[in-house]
Amino acid sequence: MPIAVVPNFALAAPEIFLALAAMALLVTGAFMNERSAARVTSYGGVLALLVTAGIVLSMNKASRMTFGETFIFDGFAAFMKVMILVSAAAVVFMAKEYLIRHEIDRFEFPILVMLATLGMIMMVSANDFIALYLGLELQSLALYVIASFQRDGTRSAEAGLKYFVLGALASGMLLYGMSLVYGFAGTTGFVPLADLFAHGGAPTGVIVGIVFILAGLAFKVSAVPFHMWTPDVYEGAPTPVTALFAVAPKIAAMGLLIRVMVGPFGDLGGQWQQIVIFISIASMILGAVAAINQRNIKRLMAYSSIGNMGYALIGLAVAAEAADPVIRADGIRNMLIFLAIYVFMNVGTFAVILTMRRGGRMIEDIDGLAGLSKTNPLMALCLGVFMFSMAGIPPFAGFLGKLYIFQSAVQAGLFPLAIIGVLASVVAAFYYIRIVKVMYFDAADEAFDSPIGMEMKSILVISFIFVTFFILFPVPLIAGATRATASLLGG
Amino acid sequence: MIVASLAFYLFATVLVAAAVMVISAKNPVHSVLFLILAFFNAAGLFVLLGAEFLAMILVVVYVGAVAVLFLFVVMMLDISFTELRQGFLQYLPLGALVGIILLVELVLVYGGFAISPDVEGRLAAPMPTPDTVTNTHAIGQIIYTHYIYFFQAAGMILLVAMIGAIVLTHRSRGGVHRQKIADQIARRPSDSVEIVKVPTGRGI
Amino acid sequence: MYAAAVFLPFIGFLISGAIIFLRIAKHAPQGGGHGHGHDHAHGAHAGHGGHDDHAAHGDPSLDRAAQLVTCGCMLLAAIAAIFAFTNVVVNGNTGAVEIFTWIDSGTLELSWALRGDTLSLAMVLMVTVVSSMIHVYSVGYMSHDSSVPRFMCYLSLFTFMMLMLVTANNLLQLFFGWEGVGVASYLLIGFWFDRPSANAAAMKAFIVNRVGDFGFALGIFATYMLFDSINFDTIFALAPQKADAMLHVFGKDYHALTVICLLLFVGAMGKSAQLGLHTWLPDAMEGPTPVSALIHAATMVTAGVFMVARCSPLFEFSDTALTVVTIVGASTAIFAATIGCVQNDIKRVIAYSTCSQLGYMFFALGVSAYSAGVFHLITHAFFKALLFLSAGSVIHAMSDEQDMRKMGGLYKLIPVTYLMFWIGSLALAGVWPFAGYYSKDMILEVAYAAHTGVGQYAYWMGLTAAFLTAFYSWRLIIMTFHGTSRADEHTLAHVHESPKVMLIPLCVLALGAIFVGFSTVDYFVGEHYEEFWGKALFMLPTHQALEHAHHVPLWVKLSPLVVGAAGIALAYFLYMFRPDLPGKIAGAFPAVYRFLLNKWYFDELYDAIFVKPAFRIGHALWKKGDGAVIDGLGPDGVSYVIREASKKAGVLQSGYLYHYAFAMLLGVAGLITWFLVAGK
Amino acid sequence: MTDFPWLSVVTFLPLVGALFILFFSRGTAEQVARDARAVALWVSSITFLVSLGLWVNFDVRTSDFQFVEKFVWVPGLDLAYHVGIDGISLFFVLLSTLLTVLCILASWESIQERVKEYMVAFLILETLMVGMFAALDIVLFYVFFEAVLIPMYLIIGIWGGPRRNYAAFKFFLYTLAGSVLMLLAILAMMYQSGTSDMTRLLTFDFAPSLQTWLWLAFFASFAVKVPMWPVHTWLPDAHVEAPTAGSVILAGVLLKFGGYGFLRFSMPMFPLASLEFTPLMFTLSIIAVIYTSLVALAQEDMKKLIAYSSVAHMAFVTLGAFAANTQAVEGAIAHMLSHGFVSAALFLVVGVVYDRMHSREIATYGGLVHRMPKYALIFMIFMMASVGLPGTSGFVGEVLVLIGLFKANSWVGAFAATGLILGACYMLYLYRRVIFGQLTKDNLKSIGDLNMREIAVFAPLLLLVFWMGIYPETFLSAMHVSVENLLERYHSAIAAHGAATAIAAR
Amino acid sequence: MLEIGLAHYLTLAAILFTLGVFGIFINRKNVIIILMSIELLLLSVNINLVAFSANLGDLVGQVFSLFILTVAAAEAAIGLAILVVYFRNRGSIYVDDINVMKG
Repeated sequence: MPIAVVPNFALAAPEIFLALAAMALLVTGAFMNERSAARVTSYGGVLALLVTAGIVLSMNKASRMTFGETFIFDGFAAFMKVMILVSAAAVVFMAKEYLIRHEIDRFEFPILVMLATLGMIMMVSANDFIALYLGLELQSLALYVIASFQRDGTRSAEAGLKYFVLGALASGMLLYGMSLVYGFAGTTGFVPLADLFAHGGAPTGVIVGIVFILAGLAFKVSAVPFHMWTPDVYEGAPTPVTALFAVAPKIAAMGLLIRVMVGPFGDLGGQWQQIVIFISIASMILGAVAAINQRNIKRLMAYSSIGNMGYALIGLAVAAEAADPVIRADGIRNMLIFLAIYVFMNVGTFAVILTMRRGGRMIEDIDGLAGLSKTNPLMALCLGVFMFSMAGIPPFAGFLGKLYIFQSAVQAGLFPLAIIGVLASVVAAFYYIRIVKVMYFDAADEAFDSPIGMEMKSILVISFIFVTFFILFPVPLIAGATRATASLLGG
Repeated sequence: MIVASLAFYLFATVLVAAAVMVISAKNPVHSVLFLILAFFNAAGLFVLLGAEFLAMILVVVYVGAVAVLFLFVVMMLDISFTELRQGFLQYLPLGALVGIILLVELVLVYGGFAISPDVEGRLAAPMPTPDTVTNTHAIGQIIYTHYIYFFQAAGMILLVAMIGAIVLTHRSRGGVHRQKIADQIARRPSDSVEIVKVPTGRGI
Repeated sequence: MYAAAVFLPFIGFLISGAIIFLRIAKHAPQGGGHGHGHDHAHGAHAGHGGHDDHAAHGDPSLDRAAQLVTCGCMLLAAIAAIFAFTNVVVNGNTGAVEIFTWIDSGTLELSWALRGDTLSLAMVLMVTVVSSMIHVYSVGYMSHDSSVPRFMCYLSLFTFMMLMLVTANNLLQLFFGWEGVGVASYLLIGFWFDRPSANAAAMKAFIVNRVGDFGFALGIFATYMLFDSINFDTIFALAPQKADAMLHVFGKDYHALTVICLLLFVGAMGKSAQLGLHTWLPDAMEGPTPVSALIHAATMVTAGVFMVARCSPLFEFSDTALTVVTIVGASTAIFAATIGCVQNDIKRVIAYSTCSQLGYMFFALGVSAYSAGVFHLITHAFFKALLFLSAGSVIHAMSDEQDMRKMGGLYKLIPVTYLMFWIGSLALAGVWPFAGYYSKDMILEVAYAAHTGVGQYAYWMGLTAAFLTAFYSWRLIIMTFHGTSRADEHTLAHVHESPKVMLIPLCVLALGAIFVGFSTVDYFVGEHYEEFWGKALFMLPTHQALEHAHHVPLWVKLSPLVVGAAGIALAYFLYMFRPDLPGKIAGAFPAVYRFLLNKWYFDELYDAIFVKPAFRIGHALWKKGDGAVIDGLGPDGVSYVIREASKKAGVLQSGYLYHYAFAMLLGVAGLITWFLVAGK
Repeated sequence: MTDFPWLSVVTFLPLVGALFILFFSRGTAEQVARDARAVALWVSSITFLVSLGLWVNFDVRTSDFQFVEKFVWVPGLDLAYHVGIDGISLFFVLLSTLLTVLCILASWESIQERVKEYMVAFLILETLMVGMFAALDIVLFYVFFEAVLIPMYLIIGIWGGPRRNYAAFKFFLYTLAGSVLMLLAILAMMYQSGTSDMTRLLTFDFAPSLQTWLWLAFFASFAVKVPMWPVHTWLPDAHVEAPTAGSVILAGVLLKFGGYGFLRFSMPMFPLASLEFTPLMFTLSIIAVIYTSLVALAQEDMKKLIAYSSVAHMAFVTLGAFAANTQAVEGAIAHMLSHGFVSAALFLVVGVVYDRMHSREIATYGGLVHRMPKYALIFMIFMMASVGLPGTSGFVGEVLVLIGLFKANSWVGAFAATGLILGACYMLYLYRRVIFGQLTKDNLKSIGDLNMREIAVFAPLLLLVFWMGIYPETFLSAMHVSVENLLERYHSAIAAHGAATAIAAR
Repeated sequence: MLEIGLAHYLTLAAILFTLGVFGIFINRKNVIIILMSIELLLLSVNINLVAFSANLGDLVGQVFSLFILTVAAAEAAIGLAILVVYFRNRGSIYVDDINVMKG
């Protein structure tokens, strides 16, 4: 084998920068006094994440590979990376106040988030199973740690433990699937795999491998039946961590899922489409139904994200239908739009959840929101808008997200999926508007602690503006998603 | 050939038996010891397959570090093993059924094993002949060049593991006096010395 | 002139309506208790109606103003009507007045317009004259009531609606008036809204009428379906062409005009209280007596007769419809008369009498003698209004007592009223030369002269009814005015003759009851028939009953008189000379007596098959249908199922690691199995 | 003046007002409430006046959409902000703007809590309602159609009665469930036709088999909105719990969404399916007429009774629409307008006594005429209009529908006409129990009659009820051409299909 | 039978994999055993990969396996750390006790 030429490191510039920044902050944090270290790494982390996003944006979005075709950078990767980085930055930004109040404002937190984020952006650039696995594990290991970050809390530790055990099991399945694919195809690279399956046929072993891989990745996006960890971990983890769970890893895992399924296995769409349809339907239904009984808002958001991932998977199911390339492309594009909107709604919602504090204690009970419309009308308005948006009621952004997703389903002729999807969204609307009910209809409870931190306010305002006015200016996002899709499919 | 086959069966049998014992032993210390046994046998299989480097790593890293870590934690946690409850058999039938179905399916898949055509052309790192290059050498040759990206990524993973372990388990114990160099250097007279003007005749 | 006759009452209505609100404004309620003029006495005065002396609560000057305005408008209208009548009928001008477009949708083009033919104008004349008399009478009758303007206002409204009805130029405008008088009648029956019975009667009147209107409306729709128009001119002109047309309705082809006429006739039955839909009329006597006179004797109830006459160009082409009309009319005539013989309420007797007389009119129409029917309509208006108003005078005198069993011996105390009663009863019984004689005689003759089976049926029924009519009329007179008084002393002490403002209208109507008959008989049914009616009524040349009526055997001509006299004689015998007998007879045939006294149990029957089930079904549909079934299977059921599923999902989410891991294993195993078994 | 963006101004002026209230009201709670009321009244009044400009400038001779404005909005999906009105939608826009003014006036005193939010909700609601009727882009339509749920949900839930939660949820989820299916159908239509422009969709011929599905999906949405039996049960609950003005808007405008939808979408876009499903529509509507009338008879709650009567009345609309002839369709529109006046007025009538006694139980009342003669009169008039008395608006719509319906199917016409009887039964029964009788209940003895503000609320409705009853041409003339155009499209599509299948059969 | 082919190794790996999964959900006793089961899972994957690697004559499998070993070590470290944290909070590592959160 030839000695590899020096790889093009420039394509991995965001990863390299983020890794270096993380290590630099780690060193800084280790040598500063504890109090200020946390603040420095926090702001430094936000800055580093945003700078990384800036680097991503500034790069040439043409599809290029490096490190022996194991790493790819294209418009799709850029789109996903920006979403991941920005949402992670938002979470770190919001987390500070919470961490201080709970006396877990240790400087390692932002660094772990950065490393997790590093794993995520590596995931979406992965072009080889090994790269995929390493990115995934980097992300997962960091997340296991921050899930149990509140180490004095039983719940947090339990969340970490559950997440860890089940995550490891999922990794095992994923690896087993990869080993099968490797064994039957003789390679782990996505490019040669895509070549191999270009004619559509594949040995049974590969298909079983794909099933295992899907199962492993479905765990990461918390799709039914691999979702079981989600509610418990969401509830147990410290709230900023939950916020992170709800956004960045989901985007990364979805990105990975798209990358893997439409990349090497794109031409086997007919084989795995059924599976995606199944987990999509199961997720939508379970996400809608199981949330109804929840009293804890974090658990509720867990089920909500399960349901939303179900909707997003519709896009993947559509992408599997290779008959019409335009519809296929639309499927992925609409999924990206959906995910972007999902991120904004979730970040905003968690910003509100993070302010639910009364007498210094966090309130997680939904009934704790009672009468928020009187005690804090603007926050109630924001949360109300987010809830209506999540329920898919126009004119909020969530409606357009659902509109696009269902448009794809209808175009691809996946009517059962579409019908179950819309009906599940009606059921889900119940618990979203129940929150509105609690805020607006119920008698006022005590007011939440104030003032609210500047961080929370700014995040809240930004998400509110996005969710409310997106319908007026949807074009930039749509155009971006279109370019990302084109670059993914165009090669 | 016979020897190799016999060795395989020996290793495989012990491996499976050890694995069964790992998950069924009542005493976790025994489980760890069985795990170590399993690793040794797996290492033996690796040798049979010509992956000497991995076999060695398995013994050195796994048995030497990971398994011992397990043992260490088991001991540290100081669990009274007699109290451990037995719920083992309750879900066994259903679990076993599903497990066996899965197993049968997997084995069936292997029955249809066929390496896809033109595999040669796709191999990213064809194995050099052992005559010229040893297994360890071959791995070393690509891991630092071709797979530099993976190698670095693995480094980051280990870094996370390190940070994680420290973050989670490290505690600064109260009552232990330590030097805090940064604090000591940063100390100023005004922090510790208070000048009090005592009016005459009144005392403090 | 014509328009003035129609719209003057409307102006009266508007002004008096404004006066009501002036009064309310003046007596704006202050605190509880007696606020404004609508307050009625409680307790002792409950149910006292028109005579409770609460004038103090009214405002005399405003009351006076309302009375003046409405009466003035009515009298002017009556005068205008006379001129209009002369102008059209005598001078032969066309009186039609087009006002403005009403509804224009596709081929359905309707206008507000006044029809100017003899039928309309005769009706306008009759309505305005009778109504103006009743307005004047009401000034006296309602003088002690606390809401005089409201009463006058309603009366004017009613009159206007009635005029709209009779002047309609298309079926829908007719329907406008038709429903309009229904509402006015509803308001007037329920005028004393304190009384539960009055409210119930008002509602009943409206709803039973609506049942009739249902048929009427379907008739209109069928007409439109057949003719593509519901303007009278158009449909009457087209009717002969469509004489044999079939209409596809209710899943089959039927003879078009029969369907239309039968449906329209259902409406007429409702409004004119014909057998089956008559139940509201006796109850309607809950209204003040002038109302009974105006609406439930003279005008509104005859609208059905008018309508059938108006639609004679349609009915003529449907023998079936005419047969039905005859049978229903004849049956009603006898049926109502039987009940009239046993009733004890003075107004109810007259009400059943009205019902019976309407039956006469209908069977006259049924044998194609439209003019005879209309003739009886006009004469009946006068004498029945007279009777009602006289009864009102009696009631007025008796301090609101209506039960004849508590009267008696009044003739000396209120002689004018007594006289009026005689005149009215003579006219009703068809005694020569009173108005009723001419019309009723004519009707019986045409029925006989129709020479058909139903005609004979109608004739004999009519004859029997005539006997009964005479009987109950004199039963009424004798029980009320003769014998010893059965009233309590307090009441008796207050008995007094009515004031002039009430007596003068009585006299005017009495003149009508005497003279209208023989002065107009030639025009209505006699030799001037053709020139008088012009094209307003239509008869097929083959329908010759009217012509033949003039040539019936003498016994037929005389028989009404004979049976009338017999009825009077029997009444005298039973009530004057042997007052013990009626009770004995009733005791001898208790079943018959109860059957008659309870009005053939129609109310009970309807209550059992319509009213009660409707409420029961409504309640069941609400609680069981909506509540249990629809909500149970629908939203509530679904939400229950989802909530239960949610609980189940919560149970599955057990918190145990091994369950979660097992779920994942199941997932993978399931997906692989699915793939291996079905996926290929 | 044709360049003036009439429709956009009418649509968004209230929204501007809402934002103004939201951001510029300062001071004590009382001041804020006062300002909010004043601003809301002014804005809605001006909006109403501007909307009258639509009518004045409306050209009754053309069936084209007028006052059209179009801006591309999402190029990828080919969505546009595209609005315009024709003879069918014109009056619904006016109805919305009028009723909003009245609602604000009617809530002047009865709403004392969270006045600011209340007024904002109503103004936003007005924007959405007008936008819905004016939308010419099917997705834009859906946006407005669905967004209405939000303010209405809040109005019921915040200012509603004791069971408001149940009612608000039922309303929200029921209607949402219906409309999401419509959303799928809309997407399918866009995919089939490649456009979301309604002017083009109106002439696009969908494949017959597809039409069936699309029709059913739209039916799911509109049937719930109308509401048709058996998906009507949200309505009584929503009406009962909503505040007066909420019921007014709900009955006056929101129910019309369904009827309007049938006329605007189902009939012209899926004519074959409409024909195919006409028996279904007839059956359900007839059941509704009889069933809900009987249920209304058994009610003990005034609002519930009127709510059930609304179901029965709206069944006339669906009957009229699907009878598919000029009289019936014009009657359906006229009936919707009339119902908009009358049911709105009846809810206001209930609101008047509710404001005073805080009870909607019929048994609480009785003999009100003694203390409230003006009220009794107004109640009487609207009751009679509801019953369909000739000379009132109720009659015109009803009779036109029935006359057309009878022509289309006499059995259906006859059954529908039973509504004449049943309607009279429950309304008179209600009136009798509330207004007539002796005033025996002590707490009623000091009840006050209508004040000037209340009279001002009723006056325009009274005027309209009689105007439309006596000279309905004002309204009918504007819709003639559009209705003819609709029916032309409907019948020609059916005829063309008939011809095509006939050829195929040969 | 005596000829040891790829299938033998793969079957062995499948058995190990199944045992690993079994160990996770059949175990009621002790979380540590679950962690060890995870090691068994990864071992089975390694056997798979090495067997494939040998069979294909491709080093990638072994490299992959190497990284898996690395990650597995890191994973074990973190897993044990979390376990220690958990134990400190609850004083127990019974699997049945880990269900504070559910529903």
